[in-house]
Amino acid sequence: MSAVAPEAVPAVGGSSSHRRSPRELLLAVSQYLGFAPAMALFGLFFLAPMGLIVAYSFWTQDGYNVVSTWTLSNYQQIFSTPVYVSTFLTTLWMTAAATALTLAVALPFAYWLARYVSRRWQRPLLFLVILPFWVSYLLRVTSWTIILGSQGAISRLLSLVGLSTPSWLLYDRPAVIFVLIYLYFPFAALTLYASLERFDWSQLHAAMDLGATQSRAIRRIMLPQIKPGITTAVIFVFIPILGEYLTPELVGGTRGVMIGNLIDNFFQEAQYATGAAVALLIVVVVMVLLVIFRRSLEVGEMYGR
Amino acid sequence: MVTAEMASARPGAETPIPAIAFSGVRKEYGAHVAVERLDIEIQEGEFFCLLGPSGCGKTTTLNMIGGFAAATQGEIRIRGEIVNTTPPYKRKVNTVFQSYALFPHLTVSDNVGFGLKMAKVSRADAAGRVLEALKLVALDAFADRYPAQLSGGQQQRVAVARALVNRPAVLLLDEPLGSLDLKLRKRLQVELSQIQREVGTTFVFVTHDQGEAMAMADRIAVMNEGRVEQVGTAREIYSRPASRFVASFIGESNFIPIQGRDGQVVTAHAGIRLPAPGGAPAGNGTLMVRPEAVRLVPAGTDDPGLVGRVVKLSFLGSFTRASIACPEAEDPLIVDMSTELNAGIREDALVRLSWEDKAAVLFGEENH
Amino acid sequence: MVTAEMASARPGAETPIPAIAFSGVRKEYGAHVAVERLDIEIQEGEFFCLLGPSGCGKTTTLNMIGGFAAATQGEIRIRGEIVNTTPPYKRKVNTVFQSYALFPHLTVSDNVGFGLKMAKVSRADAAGRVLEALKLVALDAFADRYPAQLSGGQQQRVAVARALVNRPAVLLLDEPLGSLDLKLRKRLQVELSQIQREVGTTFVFVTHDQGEAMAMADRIAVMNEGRVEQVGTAREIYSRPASRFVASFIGESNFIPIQGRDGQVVTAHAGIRLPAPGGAPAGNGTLMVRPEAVRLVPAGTDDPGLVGRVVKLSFLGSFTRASIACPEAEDPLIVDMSTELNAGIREDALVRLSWEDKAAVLFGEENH
Amino acid sequence: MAGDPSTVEIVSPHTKLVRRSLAGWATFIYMFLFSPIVLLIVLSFNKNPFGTFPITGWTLHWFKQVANSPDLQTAIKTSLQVGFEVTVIATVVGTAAAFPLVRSRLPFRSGLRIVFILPIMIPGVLIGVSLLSFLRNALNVQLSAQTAVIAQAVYTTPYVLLIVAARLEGFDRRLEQAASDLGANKLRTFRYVILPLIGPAAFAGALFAFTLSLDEFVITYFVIGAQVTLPIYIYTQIKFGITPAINAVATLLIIGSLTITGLGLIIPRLLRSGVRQVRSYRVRRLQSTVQIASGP
Amino acid sequence: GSSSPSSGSATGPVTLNMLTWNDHYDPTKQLPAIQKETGIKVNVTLGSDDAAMFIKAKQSGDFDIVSADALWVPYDYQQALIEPFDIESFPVASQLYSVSKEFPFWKASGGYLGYPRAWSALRMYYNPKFVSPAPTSYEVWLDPKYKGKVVMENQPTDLVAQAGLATGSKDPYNMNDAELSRAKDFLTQAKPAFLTFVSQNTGVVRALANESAWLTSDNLGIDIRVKSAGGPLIKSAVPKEGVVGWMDSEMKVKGSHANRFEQFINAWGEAEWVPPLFKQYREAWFNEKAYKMLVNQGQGEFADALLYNQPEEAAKAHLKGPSKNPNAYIQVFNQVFGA
Ligand SMILES: Nc1ncnc2c1ncn2[C@@H]1O[C@H](COP(=O)(O)OP(=O)(O)OP(=O)(O)O)[C@@H](O)[C@H]1O
Ligand SMILES: Nc1ncnc2c1ncn2[C@@H]1O[C@H](COP(=O)(O)OP(=O)(O)OP(=O)(O)O)[C@@H](O)[C@H]1O
Ligand SMILES: [Mg+2]
Ligand SMILES: [Mg+2]
Repeated sequence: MSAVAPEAVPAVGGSSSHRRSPRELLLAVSQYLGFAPAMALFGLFFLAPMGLIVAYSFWTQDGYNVVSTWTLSNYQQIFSTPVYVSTFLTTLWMTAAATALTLAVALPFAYWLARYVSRRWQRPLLFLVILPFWVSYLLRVTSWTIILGSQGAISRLLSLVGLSTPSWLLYDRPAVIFVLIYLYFPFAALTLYASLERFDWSQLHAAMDLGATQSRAIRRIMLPQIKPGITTAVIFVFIPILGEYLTPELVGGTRGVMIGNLIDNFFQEAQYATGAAVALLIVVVVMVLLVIFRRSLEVGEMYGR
Repeated sequence: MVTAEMASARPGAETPIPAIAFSGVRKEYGAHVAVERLDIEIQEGEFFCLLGPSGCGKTTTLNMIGGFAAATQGEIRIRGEIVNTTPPYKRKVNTVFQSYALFPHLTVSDNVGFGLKMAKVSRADAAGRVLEALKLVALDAFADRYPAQLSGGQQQRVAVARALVNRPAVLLLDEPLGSLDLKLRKRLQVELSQIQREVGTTFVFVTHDQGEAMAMADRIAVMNEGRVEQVGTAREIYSRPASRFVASFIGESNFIPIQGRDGQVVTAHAGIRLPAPGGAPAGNGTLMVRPEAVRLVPAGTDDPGLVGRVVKLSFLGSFTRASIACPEAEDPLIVDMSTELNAGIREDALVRLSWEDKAAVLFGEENH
Repeated sequence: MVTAEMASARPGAETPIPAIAFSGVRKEYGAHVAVERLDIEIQEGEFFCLLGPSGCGKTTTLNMIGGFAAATQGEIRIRGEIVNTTPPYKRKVNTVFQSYALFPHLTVSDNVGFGLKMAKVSRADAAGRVLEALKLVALDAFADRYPAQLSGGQQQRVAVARALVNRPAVLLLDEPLGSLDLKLRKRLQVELSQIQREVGTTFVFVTHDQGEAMAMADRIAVMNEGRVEQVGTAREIYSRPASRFVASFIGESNFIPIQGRDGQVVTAHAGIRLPAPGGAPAGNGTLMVRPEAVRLVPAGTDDPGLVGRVVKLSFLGSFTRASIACPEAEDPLIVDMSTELNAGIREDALVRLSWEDKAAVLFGEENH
Repeated sequence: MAGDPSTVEIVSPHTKLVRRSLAGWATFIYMFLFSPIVLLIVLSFNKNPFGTFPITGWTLHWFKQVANSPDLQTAIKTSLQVGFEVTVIATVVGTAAAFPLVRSRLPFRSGLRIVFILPIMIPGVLIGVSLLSFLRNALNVQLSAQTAVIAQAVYTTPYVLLIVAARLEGFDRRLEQAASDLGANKLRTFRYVILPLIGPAAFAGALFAFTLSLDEFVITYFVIGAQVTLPIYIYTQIKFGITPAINAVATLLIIGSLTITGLGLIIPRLLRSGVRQVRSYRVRRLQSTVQIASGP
Repeated sequence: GSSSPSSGSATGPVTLNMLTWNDHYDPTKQLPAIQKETGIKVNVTLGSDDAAMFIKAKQSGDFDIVSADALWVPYDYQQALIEPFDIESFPVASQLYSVSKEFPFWKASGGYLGYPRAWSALRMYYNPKFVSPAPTSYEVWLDPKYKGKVVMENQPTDLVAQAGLATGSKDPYNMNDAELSRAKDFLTQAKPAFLTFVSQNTGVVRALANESAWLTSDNLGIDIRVKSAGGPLIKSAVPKEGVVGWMDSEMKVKGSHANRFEQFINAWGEAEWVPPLFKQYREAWFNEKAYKMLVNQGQGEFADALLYNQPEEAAKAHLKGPSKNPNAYIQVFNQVFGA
């Protein structure tokens, strides 16, 4: 928000011989001002409950109550049961597949919207993307079970052509991944669009002038420059899918179970301590992943700004 | 029919195929006509300059060669082949963009090496060529910086290096030296000319700097409002401008409204005889004479000939420029004098102006 | 202590407060020193030019006045007030940015009107002033376009109009005419000079075009590698350059290595006597002479004096430039001749070079 | 930086092909997005009380049921109200926080980013239950729609924050400098330059927030106390299956928002073109006066 | 609060917060009528499952009336959420089948714990077109013929309980480790049979109706629902190992200003409100008077299919309730059905 601030900071901090005037101090502080509301909101209403969640995972589950006596048994229980690890691994690859496919589906769409649609139509079209999502999740997914189901549109179409409905069309992993793509498409599309919208298309000119085909120009020049948007889209798709339980429940059948279902089973019976332990383990894994890939979260530094 | 075709085909086979040929090309942006009609041929190995005022369509013309703007009408040929729909990466043409269009996420050396990477040049080769190109533009010390960390002129030099390193068949340069200081510009002008001669590459060079155009180009096309007004060598254009626009755009010029009377040229206002080449126009017209062709001598009020008052003298380094108010011309006439020779001339003095007959150029009314 | 302070305060009160004053200013970007040490004062109402090669720190200097770069060391004063930490919008300074920095989401007229809107100028007033400013840069027909729909030069003109329309106390211009053609540039040079005189605004003008600097500026600061090498009027700098760098940067110049011998100046190589002003340096040095100050006469091989061979003649409009290879100088010497006077000189001919004593400038070793 | 993208051309024999196939892809996407919705709309007119195939006849019964159901109406109202408040809070808070996240020289910027991603990672039930016990036991706050707004804001703000932050990366700082140079203070620079330019991202973020709020069940369920939002209404019907009246609600919601946005698109455009006409008339008049003034 | 409010002690307008399921009331006619009659405005919050409702009611402290199933009622009492009341003193209670007022597990010192509403048991339903002979036991899930043809509601505890019944456990909601491990083995073998666990009852109806599943174990009346959804004939069977079942009730929350509880129940429990709800949800209520009204309205056939007039059947099932070790049940379920 401040034009001179980023410059002023190294200048102020860089030389100890230079005394900080109150103005400079104010300036240095003011750049963090934007955090204030978020800090208030998160500090009070997220971090505190978050601490409670962590505490839950170390407290004792007694019937339907969580009792505040410290224990490691929740974690021990998880580590002594191989099903959680194997389900988590399965979930990881399903999530990765769904995320990759979602982005693959959304990118050409966002590209089309940002590149070929005249500016005045972009927002209405974007709005149309999200509009179906104002209808309850449950209804939309149920609607898919009807479409994909044994007497649904697809199997009828197939039988018209004389094909039998493949058994994985519903109540299996492909169905879960398919519906997840549907559910998370708008998140990817909106995020990618927001990023592409400011892309300087003449960059593609320069790349193609230097001998890059359109696709190479897109890969080498456009994609790296919209990387923050891609990273964000991946976060918005990958992370919520990792915790999905409704879709696998509704369309996955017994073959499409994800880790979220196992966690949700605990919650259904109010087993919050155990549930919290599993959930936190996943959070830790994701955080480790994020820390590993944190460089890709920081694009500004790459550009030398 | 067949013979006619063959007859027309033959001369084509004999004269060399031009590197670039525009025939009847027009470009519109919505309702706005950026290029009205373009018919030019640029020969292989030529150093060709597009010169013209801001907004006249130079960049648009270059973009049509590079493949970044589709011609609305007409045909564009590169080495005889129609390229109206050929994508940029299939044209052996490289461009230095007016806005540089550097890749912000790549370092200077990666920017320069991009074309080589696309052409699958081996890493070691590429590194060598990149370094060479950066040396040429005196930026080898900046190889690892990002474009945002460079000054305006440095960015422009990166753009030049990025195009040059690919050794293209045709190199398009859109004001590539615009933000460089005179010294560096001169050096790069010389370097570019040398490279052009060595490699034999065809250069199409856009500039708004007539001095640059004259110093470097084999031929110059002077554009105005989407049309080419004159194509020719620097000398032709300077000494025999085809229109009043060309005359005024290239170099300084003085215009005096005249009439042809009895085969002689006289001023339109007071009917004073002026030195002029033969063939005075029948009706009204304009006489153009360059500032350096005019000689000044101190004069009295009633002297015959063209007399004016010096309103301003400005020292411009190698010469001094006098502005002379004269009732025969609308604008003050300007005269450049060798700094050493301006002894007698002072501001506010009366002077008589004269020039050799063949130094003047006459325009009829049709050349506005 | 008190008296010392008062004593230093008084002379300040008597001499006019400079519009802008740098004292001991230094700017580093990480490890890179962009401006090494700056001590200049720009007077109220002055037309001040910063001139220097690409990357020498001109934009950085301007940015420190505008408030877009914080000085690493030293003090910057605007009208006597230290502004090191004043935000840009509180400085009565407007800038024409080298990269234009037009707002892509606003039309041309909204871009130009932005400053007026911020200053809460009434709508009707603002519309009038915007139109006036657009007329000035010949863009009134483009008022409703977006920047992306303009040519490079047109964008630059919008940037000029956007700054001018605010009538600031100090106007900073970073190569504002760089991508304009000579004619328009000249026109805007004149217009800018007029505006500057009328409004009395202080102009700080960055350019790499020495001709422009000389034609417009009251004073010029020649910068090199983050330092100011000389400050002075155009004439001072051209005829009495303070260093070899200034001499070579401003205008064309010929350098001949010399030695002082018996109070006379002789070439370092063959000991030929050269015309030079009094006060030859004690040891080795360099003699500089401008191309237009040199006279050429055809010569034989064994003629006394400085003799060389014409390697190239180029026609440059109002004059012809000869490059002359001469064993006494490293680079070919260049000589500019009035086009009409170059009768006897042909390529490959031998010529003798001479000039008047006071036309030469001598540099000792310390000025490199 | 980029103007209207349609002015950026690349010559290619495939230009049309590429454009058409991308447009085809987009059409397919819209069909993909809307097919379940179309099905719901069809089913909302189906007599079949299970809200499923086969179609046993056409009826407006379900719409009547919506019209006659005060529960459902309150639920819709509460949902829209909560959604609106959440959108405002999340958009403002998220956008504000995006700036220091991208621009300050905080040492732990990437760490902070991860903190802001946490609410997306933690299962809603846990957030809901812990927030419930925190609000009641630690703060002793009365539960209401407002507590639900706060809880949802926590969960939706990260979306706005990250999407705006992604847009701010590589934002051309010179534009801000230019605005500042022209006398705009930080606030006005933000209002007139930054906001229009990050607008698309903030808009996308707001859409995210509203959409997520409109469908949030688990967290809300625990912290809203004795109120009912539409998702709560829907999810608690699971025991007996959702009545087709919900399909009717979906139909109304879709058609309603389509009409509102349609109007929202057309009306300002009409207004603007009116203003433009007036303005261009003014400019023309001005032009002629200036001409007269500057004439000989 | 006091346990026996004298009638007419409070009559002014008041708002009662009720946490319940949507089959317990009719928002369009019933609630406005109650408000008109008694001045009680009921603000309904819908609940999902017993456990979550217990947590929500207990933590938020906002509610006056809460609903719960079978053995959850005494649990809620133990956890001090609710308090007993004297059901016999409620005039409307005379409309109830008397068995429903004598369930021993709903008795406490000081009265009855809940006002009984409706009940059901989970029977085995099958499509005779594909399933023959008729199943007589949970063992049918092990039959490879029915691989992927069983649909169930997603109720992990209930499924594990049924597996417990199949393996001979006597108290299926309170199995010990050995019993649990037998149940787990049974489920592991039966796993291929299960097509999906649906989150809503209509999912079962849909799966049976379009014949993607042939078997389920679900509440009474699924056969009618499948039929009215246009599906095939569905028959029911009682597995020989026994069935699980539930009955639900409205409970009086302790310490809240629930002194208007009796007044509300008297208005709400009136038989006249049952038929419309019956037609919508197809459940057997405990209201005997309403049975007669249903028969008069030509609904007798449906009511009988739901065993409306055999309320004594309700207590014969293994009743749904909190387990002593719910965590172990989920562990079993997760281990069997995890990926
Ligand atoms: N953000 C930055 N980070 C690092 N170095 C920088 C940055 N900006 C400028 N520089 C360096 O500082 C030096 C001076 O830059 P400046 O922009 O002032 O040059 P300039 O005189 O305006 O040149 P030009 O005429 O090419 O625009 C250059 O060497 C440049 O590379
Ligand atoms: N995308 C566009 N949309 C509409 N008009 C455009 C577009 N690009 C260029 N023009 C217009 O076309 C004309 C020619 O533009 P062009 O860029 O070719 O000029 P130019 O000769 O390169 O000028 P300069 O020397 O200022 O760069 C200009 O009047 C310009 O405003
Ligand atoms: Mg151009
Ligand atoms: Mg610069």
